[in-house]
Amino acid sequence: MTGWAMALFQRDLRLSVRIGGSALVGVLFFLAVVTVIPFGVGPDLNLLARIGPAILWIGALLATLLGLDRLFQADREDGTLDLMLMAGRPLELVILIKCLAHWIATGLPLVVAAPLLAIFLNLDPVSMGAVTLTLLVGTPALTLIGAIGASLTVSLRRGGLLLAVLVIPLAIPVLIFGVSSADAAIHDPVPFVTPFLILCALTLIAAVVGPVASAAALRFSAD
Amino acid sequence: MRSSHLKLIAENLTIDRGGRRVFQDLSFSLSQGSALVVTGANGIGKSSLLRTLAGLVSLAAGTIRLEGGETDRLPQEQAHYFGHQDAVKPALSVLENLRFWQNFAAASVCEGFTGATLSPLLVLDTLGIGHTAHLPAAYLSAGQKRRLSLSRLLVTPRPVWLMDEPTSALDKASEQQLLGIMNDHLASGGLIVTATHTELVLDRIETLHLQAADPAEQAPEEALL
Amino acid sequence: MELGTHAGFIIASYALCILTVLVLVAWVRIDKANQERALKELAEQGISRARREHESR
Amino acid sequence: MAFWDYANPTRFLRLVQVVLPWLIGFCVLAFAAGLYMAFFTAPEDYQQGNTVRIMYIHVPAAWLCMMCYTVMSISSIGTLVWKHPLADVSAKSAAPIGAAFTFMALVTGSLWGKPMWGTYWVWDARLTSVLVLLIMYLGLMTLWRTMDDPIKAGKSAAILTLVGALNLPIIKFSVDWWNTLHQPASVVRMDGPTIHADILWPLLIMAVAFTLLFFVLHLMAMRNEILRRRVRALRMRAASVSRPGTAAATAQPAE
Repeated sequence: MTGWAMALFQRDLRLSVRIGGSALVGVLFFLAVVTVIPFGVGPDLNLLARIGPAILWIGALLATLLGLDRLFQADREDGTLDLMLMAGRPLELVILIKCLAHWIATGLPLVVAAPLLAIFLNLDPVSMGAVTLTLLVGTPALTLIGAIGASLTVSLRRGGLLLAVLVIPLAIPVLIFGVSSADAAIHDPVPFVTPFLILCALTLIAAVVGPVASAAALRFSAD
Repeated sequence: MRSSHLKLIAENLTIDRGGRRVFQDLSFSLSQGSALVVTGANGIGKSSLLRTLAGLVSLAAGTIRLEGGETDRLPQEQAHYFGHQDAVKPALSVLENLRFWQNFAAASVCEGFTGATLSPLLVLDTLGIGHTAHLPAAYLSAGQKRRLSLSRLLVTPRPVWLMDEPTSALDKASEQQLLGIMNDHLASGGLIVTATHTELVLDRIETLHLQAADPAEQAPEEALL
Repeated sequence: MELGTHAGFIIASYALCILTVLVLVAWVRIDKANQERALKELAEQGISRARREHESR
Repeated sequence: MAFWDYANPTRFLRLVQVVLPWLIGFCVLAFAAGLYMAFFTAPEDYQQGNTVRIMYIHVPAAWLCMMCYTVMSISSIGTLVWKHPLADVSAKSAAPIGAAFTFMALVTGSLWGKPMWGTYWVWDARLTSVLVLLIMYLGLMTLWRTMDDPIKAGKSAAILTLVGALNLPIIKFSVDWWNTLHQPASVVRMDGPTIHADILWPLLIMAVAFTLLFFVLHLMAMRNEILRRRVRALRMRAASVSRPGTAAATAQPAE
């Protein structure tokens, strides 16, 4: 990594660690979602084990969406975004690095927390590992897709809800293949590798489409 | 007189914002070592002009180029924008704020411009906020934040400075210091475009007065759609 | 004609489609009336684009 | 160059004035023929009975909700690449129409499904994809509504439309995959293996009628949008105190 990229990465990571402990809030929200589900569907452990991967994925999706609206907004409000546009660095890369830092600060803690929460859902060790692995591969895609929504709603004062509405349809494929591959590892006859590789491909696609689209949106937003 | 390599040239700039024409067919050229002071009534488009030069507002028509600058960089990537917002992160220390901008913004050196890369600590000392270097920027006063934002211009050399109301939130002494810094920049071969209400005593000044047009000529077809 | 045991579903689908189309048509027409009224009001205030258009064409 | 001439808003309005009556006429004719054939000449399906008649509105509606998105995607390219205001107008006014047709496809699909599947909604791959499409339409409409500046809103919506266009095949593929994993085997497929000509003709004519209806509504909505922007610009001019400046650079060499 060249110097500027490292500087940006460190700055974003520092900011998210120092401001409000966004990682902690995300994990708490994740915990809250997972806790609420049994109250809805009943404490049937077999049922919970069956839908466990889905619950964890939906929890992770919601927790990721929750923190995304500040991804560019904070920088826009204090004028930093204007200067970033003029910095002479490729904006797509800037966004990719910001997403990476954001994922490490908010997405990775979710992945780390997932095995623990899987215990509540009566998942066996194999599925626990499978869910965690799919989350590790899939949550970056959620952040990258979410970056598009974040840059589109950057100028809106209350863009958080709209962001979720815009991003969720785009995130459906990630959710489908994330849950499918986790399920495949547990009971279905489908091999684990097939959906898992598609999930990896989706993340790679998101790593291209996300930064390109949100760079375009951010350039227009400076107007 | 210095040999003028660098020249900021704006031709027929036309800007629409929110479906309204802000100004049209504005042209000027500014050569090395001089400052362009943009004056005019409130809301006439001074800030818009600076943001356009900074590449932040898209042009409806016209071109901006920096003659003699780096050919593979856009004009705005060789410019510093010093606007109303300080771009200071309260959660980072003063030094961290400044170091980030030094590392992040690409320096631009071109022939005839001798602006140097100064060390962050030195710059903070010069601007009188050296003692705050390791404090979180949240503790700075408005004037100190302004100075921290200004120090960003000194740690990364770029020939063009775009300054929107640079003296706001500064006291008399700091204002004098700011003028000194601006004059140094001009002396080292830089260019300054600034919008201001107050009289600025700079070495070589050209003025650009923005004036309301005759209402009959305004807002062409396209702007109305 | 005879629509058979599921007549209700068939009629309901067609009715809902017709209703949706009618809503669209109503939206388009009401919107047009609104915009034209606004333009007229502006013209009465002496703000219109008509003058310039005649000049330019 | 003719295309660009019509892309001028004023000329476009004049063109609409000329074309619209014809389009409406053809549209009415096509609907009359299509509906007559759908109800009186088309045979009952040996399996589905008369409910097959819902197909004559369901399939065209489903076709249109895809076509409408295609129109919006092309318009979005127009907005982003050629920066033409009419492209943006076209995309914006197509969204509610697309949403309406998507809604129609969903409603007729579920009304068709009730006698077939015994339930109004199944998470069938196609119905699910169409539902996702509806959410995308509504999201786009909301995005347009929440931004005051139509130019900026247009650019943002154009980016989202194009990202959606890239994503739609992926969504379709994922939903299909997901559906094969979970699908109960007993679901009756909506399309028969071969379509008889007696069914095909009314279907095609209805598709043409729906397409014409879309263009009629789209042109009318575009006209409204152009008027709305004129009203906006004129109101802004009425409100503006400061006039646009023509600047004169007066160089005063100091020293």
